[in-house]
Amino acid sequence: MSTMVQAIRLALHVAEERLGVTDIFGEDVGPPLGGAFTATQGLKTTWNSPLDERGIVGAAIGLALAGQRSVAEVQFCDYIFNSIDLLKQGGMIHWASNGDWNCPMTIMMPVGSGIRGSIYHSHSFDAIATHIPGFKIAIPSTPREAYGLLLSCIVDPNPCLFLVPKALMRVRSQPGEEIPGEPGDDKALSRLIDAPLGDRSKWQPQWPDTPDLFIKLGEARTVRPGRDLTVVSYGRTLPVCTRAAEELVSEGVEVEVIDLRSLWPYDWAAVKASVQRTGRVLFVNEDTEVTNFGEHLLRRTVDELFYELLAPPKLLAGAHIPGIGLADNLEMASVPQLASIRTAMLDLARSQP
Amino acid sequence: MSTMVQAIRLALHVAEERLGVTDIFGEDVGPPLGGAFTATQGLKTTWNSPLDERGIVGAAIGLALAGQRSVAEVQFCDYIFNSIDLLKQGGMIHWASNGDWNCPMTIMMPVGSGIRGSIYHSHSFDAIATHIPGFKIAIPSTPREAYGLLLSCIVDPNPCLFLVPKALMRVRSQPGEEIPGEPGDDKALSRLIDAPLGDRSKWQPQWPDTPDLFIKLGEARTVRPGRDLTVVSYGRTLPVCTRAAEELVSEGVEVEVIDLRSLWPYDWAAVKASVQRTGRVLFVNEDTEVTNFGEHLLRRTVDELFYELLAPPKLLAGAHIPGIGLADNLEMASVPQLASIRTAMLDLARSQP
Amino acid sequence: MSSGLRPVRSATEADLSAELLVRMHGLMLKARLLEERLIQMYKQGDGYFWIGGPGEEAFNVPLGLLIDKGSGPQHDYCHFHYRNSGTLLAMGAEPIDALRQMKNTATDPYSGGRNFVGHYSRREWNVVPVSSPIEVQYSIAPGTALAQKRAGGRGISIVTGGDAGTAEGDFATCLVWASRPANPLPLLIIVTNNHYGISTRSEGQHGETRISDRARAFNIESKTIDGNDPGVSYRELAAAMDYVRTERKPFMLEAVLSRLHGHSSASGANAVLDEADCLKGFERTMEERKLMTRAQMDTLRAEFTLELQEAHKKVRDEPQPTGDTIFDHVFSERDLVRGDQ
Amino acid sequence: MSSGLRPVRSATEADLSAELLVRMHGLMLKARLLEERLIQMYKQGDGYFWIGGPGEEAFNVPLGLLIDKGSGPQHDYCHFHYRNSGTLLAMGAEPIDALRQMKNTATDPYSGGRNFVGHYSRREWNVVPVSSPIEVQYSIAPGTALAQKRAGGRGISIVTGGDAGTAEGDFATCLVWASRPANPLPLLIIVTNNHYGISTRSEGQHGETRISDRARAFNIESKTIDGNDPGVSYRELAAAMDYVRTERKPFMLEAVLSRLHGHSSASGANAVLDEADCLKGFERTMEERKLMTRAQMDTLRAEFTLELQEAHKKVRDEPQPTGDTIFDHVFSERDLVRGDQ
Ligand SMILES: Cc1ncc(C[n+]2csc(CCOP(=O)(O)OP(=O)(O)O)c2C)c(N)n1
Ligand SMILES: Cc1ncc(C[n+]2csc(CCOP(=O)(O)OP(=O)(O)O)c2C)c(N)n1
Ligand SMILES: [Mg+2]
Ligand SMILES: [Mg+2]
Repeated sequence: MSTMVQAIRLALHVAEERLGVTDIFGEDVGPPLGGAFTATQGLKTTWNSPLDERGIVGAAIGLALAGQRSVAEVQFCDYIFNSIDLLKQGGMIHWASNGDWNCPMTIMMPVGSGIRGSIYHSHSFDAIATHIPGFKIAIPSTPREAYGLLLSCIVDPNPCLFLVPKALMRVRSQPGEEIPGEPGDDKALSRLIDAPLGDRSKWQPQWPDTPDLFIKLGEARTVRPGRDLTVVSYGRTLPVCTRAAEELVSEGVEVEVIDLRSLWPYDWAAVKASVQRTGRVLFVNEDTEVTNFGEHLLRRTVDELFYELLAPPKLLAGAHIPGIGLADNLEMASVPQLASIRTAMLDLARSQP
Repeated sequence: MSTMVQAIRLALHVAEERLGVTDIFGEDVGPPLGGAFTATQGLKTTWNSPLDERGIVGAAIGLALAGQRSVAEVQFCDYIFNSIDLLKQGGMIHWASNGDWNCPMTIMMPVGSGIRGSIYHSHSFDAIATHIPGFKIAIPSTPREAYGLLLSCIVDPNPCLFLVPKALMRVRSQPGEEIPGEPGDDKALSRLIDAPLGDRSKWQPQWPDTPDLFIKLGEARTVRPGRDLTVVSYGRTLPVCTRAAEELVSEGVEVEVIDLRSLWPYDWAAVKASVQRTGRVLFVNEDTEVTNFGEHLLRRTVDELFYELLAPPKLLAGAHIPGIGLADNLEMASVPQLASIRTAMLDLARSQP
Repeated sequence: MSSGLRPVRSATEADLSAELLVRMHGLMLKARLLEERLIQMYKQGDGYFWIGGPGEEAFNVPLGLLIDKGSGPQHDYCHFHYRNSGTLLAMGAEPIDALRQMKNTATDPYSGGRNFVGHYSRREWNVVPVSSPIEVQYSIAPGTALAQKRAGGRGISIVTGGDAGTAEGDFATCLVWASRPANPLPLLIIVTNNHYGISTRSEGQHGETRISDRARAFNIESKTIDGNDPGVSYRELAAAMDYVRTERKPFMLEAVLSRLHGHSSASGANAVLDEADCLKGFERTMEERKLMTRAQMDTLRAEFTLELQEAHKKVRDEPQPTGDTIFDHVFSERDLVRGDQ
Repeated sequence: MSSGLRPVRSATEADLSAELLVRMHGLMLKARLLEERLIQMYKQGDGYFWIGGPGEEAFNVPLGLLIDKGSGPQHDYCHFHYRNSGTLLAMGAEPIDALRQMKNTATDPYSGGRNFVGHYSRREWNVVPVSSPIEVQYSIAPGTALAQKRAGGRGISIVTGGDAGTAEGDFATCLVWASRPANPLPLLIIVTNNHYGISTRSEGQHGETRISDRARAFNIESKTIDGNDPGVSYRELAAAMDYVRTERKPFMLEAVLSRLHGHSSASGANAVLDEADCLKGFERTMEERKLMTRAQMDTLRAEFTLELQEAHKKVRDEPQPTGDTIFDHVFSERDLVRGDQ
């Protein structure tokens, strides 16, 4: 069963072999390292860029203008805040040229907390990303979805952001959620596509034959059904929500968990239908909570479903502080965790006017 | 009666004379131009910087660390998107050093639409600004408030963003809202402090004696009272909301208009008290509407006042598109205008379950 | 065969044919008149904002003539800034289209009335959309050059911008990325140095003796030239382009030139009298060298003026874009990589 | 009196006293042992992440010794990156405080357990908070230098960072702002060149012959030195600082040196064997020049090791910050400009 990082690697292999990707690049993306999280090991079109995020985003735009499909990595989303203007630029090329030019590129970046990344390796990017018009934005929560969403980003004729939750990079597929064609045995897959420690100059990966599996941008996934409460999440917090939902079964609460997985476009139909059934909705993400994308979803809920709500819709998100402190206690208190999610769910499920 | 741009100049004069400001700088801020909008003419501590927003924000942080009070201008907020990382840095210095260092600086920038600024001179900055923890953020809607809010930003021991609505720069004070000490006659003030056209090398401004008037950050202003509907706005859209409210009197609708004027901290007590009275609230701003600060205010409203609301709270904001097109029709359709605001007010005031 | 870091040799003055000089003169004159017409439109309320390149014709016209115009990596990619109207004209653009953008009509082929004048964009000619935030084109240009390096052939990327803007990090990014030893890029890096950024003189802000020295630090061949002389500009651009096309390596060219109507309409757009006027100078030369008479030039001027006047009239009646189009083209359904058109 | 662009002259080797060399050795040894202890803490689970400067002691220790430590513009401002532990030690920092930051205890004086190890911050010594996003210190340093230029005196600003990071626009920003003819700044711009950015070798990415050539383009005096030699480092730093203090102009120093435990714990933090070890080299020299015996050095090593071991034990028992403190210090009430403390 692949990890998310292996799934990304498999997708990138398919993309460079069959989908026309010409460049997979960024800081330490090429040999010898193959990416800070090993996501780009063994691929044939990878190369190391200068240490310059503006140059990385700029080159990706330029490649797109020249009709090349590229996947550019920014090593952590925390480092892209010097290039928001260039993202805005990428997002407006089609519109500003009144439809003449396209800017098809995929920018991939690890996001979020969960690896004790301290102040500046724990940021989320969903709030700023969704505030930049013209981008499609995906964020997987399982290896298979990483595979399918990344392929969809790559073939999309528009600029895409592919956000990878750092905390989920090493999480493995669940049975039934494999990528078709991957060897069932973890060790077997590792032997095929993980670079050895030490000297890698002679190593060649052996790629299993995996298909062009596209997960459509704009379609959510209902992870578990439930009648009492809708929970909409994505990224690191998604599996935590699922776990909390499972725990609440014993309390007699049935929570429906939706993985949004595509933040733009997003699957409003799925969210709406669920909220109409449950009358209660909790949005969960780990970006800081002021001017947060969950607030957009909540606003839309209120806008369209106000009179169908049985309780005020809620957002559970990160504390509005400048970063996440390194010490365990600090990280735990800064972003939603199992306990706080569970409590928020229970409170909302049981809240009465 | 001063215009907003003159009010800012008066405040900067007070600040460099009496409040310890050592540097007022940015692109074209010093002689001969004195600012793209003339806000920095005739001041003694102004200087022209290189054309480099990262350098401007960086130098402001450095000056703050060295215990200097500076006001740095970014010529249009549209140009600061290459420096969001540095803003984040400024916003976290106190927190990251566990309270050891401070970063007292004021970054001033024109924001918003209304001058046919086309795609890239019409952006708003309230969404991104409020998503950066550690900053205080002010946005005036009258000359007097520009004066008082700017002085408060300058003496604040924290980093502040002072956002100036471009559309209101030339708008004059209303009677009763003058800055104490300013000459009542527009021409007289202009003769004193507006640089002449042509050669200015020998010109010296004559500053009227205006006081240290501080408008506290975090206090809203109720522009007009009303029992039927609360409207919360700021910047360019604020006076448009007021006008719309006045027009609705004839329709028998009494709208309470609140000028938030300080976005962080913001005056939740004032908003809450008003919404508790009216049961209906419309948030109006001109930033793009997805992941918008108005959505935060709306979320908080739903969070705390759900059961007191008589109708779903609403947001009226800018269209979620990459920029504002130059042609008049395009600008009018992209951001809230009198007609759309009036309609939104009326609909909300009259909406029934 | 590659000749390594051989110095770039430009042609001598004698190598430029009379025919070419006459052609350049015509384009320079037309470019100037176009800008003057645009300024007039602004002053008459037929547009909200003017920015453009009067004073840069002696450099921009040769640039346009030398560009290998077309679509895709075998042709040149153009990453321009807002003063390149003369270049577009020399490439064959219709002046009326600039007027359309000035008046933000729905017929404006560059942005459909969305963007400021001078913000060209034309995919069939590899002219990528001009950005108002300055200098970002320097971060983007290495991307198209990368594609061209891989494609082989003689296509190059060309990026232009002003002197003050080189203080932005993007300019350094361009130098770094163009000169990577792992993959040097066929990129012609141009800076038009008019010694001003809006109101700010370069002398207080720029410690470099020449901006082109910055390229030298990266071992990028570079040169500073008199951009007010169309002969010099043509020859130096031709030599620089030949180097970049052949060697598949970057070259930086700094052209010192004039700004004849100030920064933009924001600073009044009035004629400046204390800067050298390349058109006047060139017309003197043309007369002296007996390549054209004053009368011929006057006739030409009258012709172009009329043409632009007609165009102005025509554009006045063209429709504005409607408000309901603001959501058009936020996303594309068309896959250009796959070959959709 | 100012001597303009006079070349910076460093002292000769003979000018360094035996006492200074012994002192430098002690600090270099202690700095190395401190890093080794921090790595051990990481490997034992007493910390989540390690990054630091083993291999840079020959440069960082002299730097710390030469800094004019104190608070306010009359003293030096330090804009460091994450490899400056040796510098802090030489300035007088207690090693145990680095261990506290490693273990993110509430007692960590630099960040209260919030930031990674090596992210120093100390207002009483003008050490501004180290940033994880690299290079931003180069955009910030001109600000403190500006205040110092105005204040007069001999205080300067010092900024350090790595070779790969010079590809960020911030490095260019620093050169531009430091060399503005309107106001050149007393700024010592240091780059420690270990030829790597994480796993990426500089040779494929950097077209400059020397990084210090980039300063030359701005007419900033600059030099590239052997940062593995503490004598050279001391003398060149002293000369460069003297120039900056006296002339109130920028100077750029590039120090070529080693990275002895890879990039950070993210790359394993294991000892690298194929790079020159400045401490070993210096110990050989000290023996050869009979300034210290092997036995003396061994004793010193044992002493320091014990001290650090004790400190490690102590830190293990110190409290962690509690979750309810996350909102502390988002905003300050204290006005340092006015004189609050
Ligand atoms: C990122 C950015 N910052 C600031 C501006 C405002 N601005 C527009 S043009 C200009 C001056 C540019 O000077 P230079 O680069 O020398 O080009 P020139 O206009 O002289 O040709 C400035 C400051 C901008 N458009 N973009
Ligand atoms: C803005 C930013 N981009 C990327 C990184 C990730 N990163 C941390 S250190 C590093 C390499 C730095 O190399 P260099 O500047 O040579 O310094 P060295 O570590 O070699 O001393 C990278 C890429 C970062 N911290 N900040
Ligand atoms: Mg210029
Ligand atoms: Mg390095």
